[in-house]
Amino acid sequence: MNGWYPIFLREMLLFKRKLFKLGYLFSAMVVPVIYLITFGLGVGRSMPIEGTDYITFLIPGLVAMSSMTNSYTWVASALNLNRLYFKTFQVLVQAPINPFAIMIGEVLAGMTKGLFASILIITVGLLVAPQFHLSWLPALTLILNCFLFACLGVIVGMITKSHEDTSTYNNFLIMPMSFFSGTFFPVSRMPEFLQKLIAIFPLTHTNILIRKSAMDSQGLLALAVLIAYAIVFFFFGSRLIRKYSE
Amino acid sequence: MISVTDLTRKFGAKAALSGVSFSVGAKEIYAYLGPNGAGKTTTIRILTSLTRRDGGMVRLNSFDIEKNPLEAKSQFGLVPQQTNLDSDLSVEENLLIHGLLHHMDRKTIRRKIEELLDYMELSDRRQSLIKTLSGGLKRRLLISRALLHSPRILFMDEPTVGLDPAIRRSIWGFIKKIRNDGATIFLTTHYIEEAEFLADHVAFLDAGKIVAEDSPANLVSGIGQWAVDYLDDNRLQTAFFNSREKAGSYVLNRANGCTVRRVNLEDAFIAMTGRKIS
Amino acid sequence: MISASGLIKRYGPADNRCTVVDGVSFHLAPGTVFGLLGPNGAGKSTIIRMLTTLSRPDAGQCLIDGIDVAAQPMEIKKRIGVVPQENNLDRELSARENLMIYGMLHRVVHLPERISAALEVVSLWEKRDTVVSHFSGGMQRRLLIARALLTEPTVLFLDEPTIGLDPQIRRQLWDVIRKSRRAGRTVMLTTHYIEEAEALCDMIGIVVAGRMIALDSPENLRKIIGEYVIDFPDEYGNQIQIICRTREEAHEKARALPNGVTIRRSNLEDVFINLTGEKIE
Amino acid sequence: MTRGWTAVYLREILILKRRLAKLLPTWSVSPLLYLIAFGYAVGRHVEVGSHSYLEFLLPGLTAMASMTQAYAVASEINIARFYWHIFDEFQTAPISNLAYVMGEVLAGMTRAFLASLVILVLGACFGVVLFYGPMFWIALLLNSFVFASLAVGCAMHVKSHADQTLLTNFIITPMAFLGGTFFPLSHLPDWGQMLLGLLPLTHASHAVRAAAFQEPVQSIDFLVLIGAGGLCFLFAILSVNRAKA
Repeated sequence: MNGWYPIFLREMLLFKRKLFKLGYLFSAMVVPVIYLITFGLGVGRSMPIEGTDYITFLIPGLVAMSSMTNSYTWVASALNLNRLYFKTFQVLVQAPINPFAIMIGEVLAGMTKGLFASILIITVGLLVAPQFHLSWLPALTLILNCFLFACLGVIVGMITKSHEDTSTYNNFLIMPMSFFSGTFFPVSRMPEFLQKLIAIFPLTHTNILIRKSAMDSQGLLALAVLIAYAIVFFFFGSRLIRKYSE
Repeated sequence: MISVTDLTRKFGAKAALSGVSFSVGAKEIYAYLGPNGAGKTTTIRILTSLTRRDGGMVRLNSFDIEKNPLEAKSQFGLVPQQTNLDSDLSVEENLLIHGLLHHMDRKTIRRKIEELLDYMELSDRRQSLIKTLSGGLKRRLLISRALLHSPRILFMDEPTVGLDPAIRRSIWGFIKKIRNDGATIFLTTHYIEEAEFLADHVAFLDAGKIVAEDSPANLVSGIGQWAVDYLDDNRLQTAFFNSREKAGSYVLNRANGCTVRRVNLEDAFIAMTGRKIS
Repeated sequence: MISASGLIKRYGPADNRCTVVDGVSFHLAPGTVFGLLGPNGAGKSTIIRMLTTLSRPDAGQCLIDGIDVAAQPMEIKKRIGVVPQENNLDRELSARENLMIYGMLHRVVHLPERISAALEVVSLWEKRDTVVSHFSGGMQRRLLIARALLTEPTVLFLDEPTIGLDPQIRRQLWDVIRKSRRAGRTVMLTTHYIEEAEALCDMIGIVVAGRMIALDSPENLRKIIGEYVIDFPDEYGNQIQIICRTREEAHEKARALPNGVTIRRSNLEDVFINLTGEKIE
Repeated sequence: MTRGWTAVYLREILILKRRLAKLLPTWSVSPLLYLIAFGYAVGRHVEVGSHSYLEFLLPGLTAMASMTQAYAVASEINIARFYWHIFDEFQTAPISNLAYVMGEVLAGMTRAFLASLVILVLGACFGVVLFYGPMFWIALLLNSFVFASLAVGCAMHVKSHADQTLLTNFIITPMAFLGGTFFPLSHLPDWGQMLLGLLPLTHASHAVRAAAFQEPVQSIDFLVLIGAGGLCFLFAILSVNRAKA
């Protein structure tokens, strides 16, 4: 299993080059900050939710959302491009290492990118919303969320047949999840029948857990769902890598 | 007719072309031969108004590409190195757009498309989308497109790169056919045998300069008639001789692994660019 | 040592399957340079992909150094070096970083020294910290070869190693391949440059539409089609070849033709065109 | 001077026609999400002036779609330029810069028009039908003209497709959200309103919304759009020569 390190290192070397281009820092920041201004200051200015002001409600949701998109998108599109365009995935497959090692290396790299982007949003949050604070439960949720969506990224990266496919998954899976899973407003505001559907999304449970300050029964259920998703995604992703054939 | 005087181009501090001059007469096939990075593509891109030049003059059928850009552009057709067809459009649609860009009326375009697809043996593919065509077919379509507006000059950038021998030969056949029908052809290549087989005149380009220019036969006879290949220190070396007898006696003095053969354009190229294999 | 028996590979959906490799078998002794020739799309790259664990054959077996590729892929991966047709280096990493990641993946010992040595061999030491996307095509190809040789594999696979390169660099790469053979390596390459196969290979396989239609030494292949060739141009300027068994036969036939006729020994290109047919798709 | 623009336009339209089946769903996804999430869930209890939030949102989304789709020609041009090398075909053709820019800008406007229609249909599904008179369409067309011209100009300056994405992230995405589409500018502090007043989209969504509500349209909005459109078009024409290597 110790072949994961070079895979992780490779992704980090690539990430380092992107990071210094500065464009990355902005693109990881621009969208969440725009959402923060538009919805936090513009639309929901005078709209209290669940006993706090809207912006304090919004920030944990934005953190969950950007940890999801960043851990997921990078892994999915990098694997897709490496497999289909740059062919660098061949190099990993032809190396004498266990397929699990590839999975672990890619997932850890995805998590790092997700956590990095989350920390940027948390910093912004601490600046603009004085009531917003951090504790151990949201931190744990965040890590679990990054792991889960990095695994999902591997799955999508392995099954897509072209780069356009990736954006289809993005449009029909990630985008609706970002909007409906309790990022911008509590799920209870959606119509009844949709609420059941929304309860299937993993991000819904992240949003429940990340807003809790202490564990309760609802929190435990959410945690159990997230762990179940994480395990399933991890093993399914590993299987796809093991079965890889051109 | 193409006339080029003292063409220069720099990319940053590096000179891609330094003072290239040549002229190509009507109905001639002129091959521009050189290693990757010698400036072949830069030259053809300047001649076809795709790239700026830093100095020098280019005239296509007496139109200066700077003073009369639109007229100069009407004189030529270009077959680019990389396929630049619209992959979502059909063969016919690609040609139609090209015709309209060259101000032809739709009736003439339709007639020319028919004629050219027939000429290039593509008639049965006129409705196919480009993404369904193979590399060889795309190359033939690129040639058809370049000929659509009946240009008198045809530029071809590496017309057979990446194609297998059988397809390459068929493209060569088409090139000769086009010349016989009255066009001037300027092509770049790094396949020596392509230049040897096709060209009336060959220019050797090395590091942005033309180092030799002549007919293939003259270039070859300049260095000798016979060549001996031998392995020296595990490197392939070649010696040249004016008669077979001299070559033969040279072989007798060497140990194993010698081949005697006729001198070809590749020998001339290596001899003149002076580039040893390091 | 490489041996393949009855390799079959199909692609596409169940109702429209297309057989890309159709029962290919061969056996190579250690230290052989084997050239796989064939038109574009004949299945050459697919054969290489199956031998290098990238692609699973639908039927048949490959052995490398006596080890079954499908059963023990990990053992195979330790023994082979692969130079793919398309550059699969990380374009945004430097030459040294590319080799470093590869070396770590393959657990190469004394990695820094080995990387320096490999970069020296392909004359890229000066460029070690340059990002690969700034490399020319020839430099990228050299780096791919350095990478494949970094683990000192017993078997080297090269898929179209010199496509699109100019004559000087091509010959430089030939030298590297010859050195590999002298080091006792088995080398398998695909190419559609006939002169490359002629210059390098001890054994030639010609693949057409997924089948191996000829497999022998270049010398024997020439004997099979005929050792003499008459070249002459037809009225369109196309070069036409007639292949003859003996010199006498060639002279006999040449006499009946217009001028501009050359008689020469046959070469691999004649073999190729003769066996694959001068078909245009 | 404009000879040949039809060829440029026709090419884009043929491609658009072939891709329309794929494009329509992508055009509808994000507006649909906004309509559900903000129009339905968040905005149910919110009123802006005398209109419901959904009614407020729809003209804004239409202006936003017309902007993003007009600007999308930039990435089409860049893919054609950097990946398929089709731009060479235009540069070797005997056509003027004006003809090329005209063809591309009109193609962008056509695309923007279709995308706006999609939003109006979606709005109708949510039961929101406003007044779509001539003023409404004129404002939308001017808006798409501004951004299609800007797109052609920008496309000539960028060095790679990645740069283009960066530019979109920095200019178009913030403008899409902040240019009066989701909330009235009066919700922001004075300096914020001043700043956003500089964006052409702010004026477009203002004019489009006024027309849709059958309120008088302010001439300053039209003047700004016409001025910006003229400048961008000129910028595009002057930029075409720069695309030469």
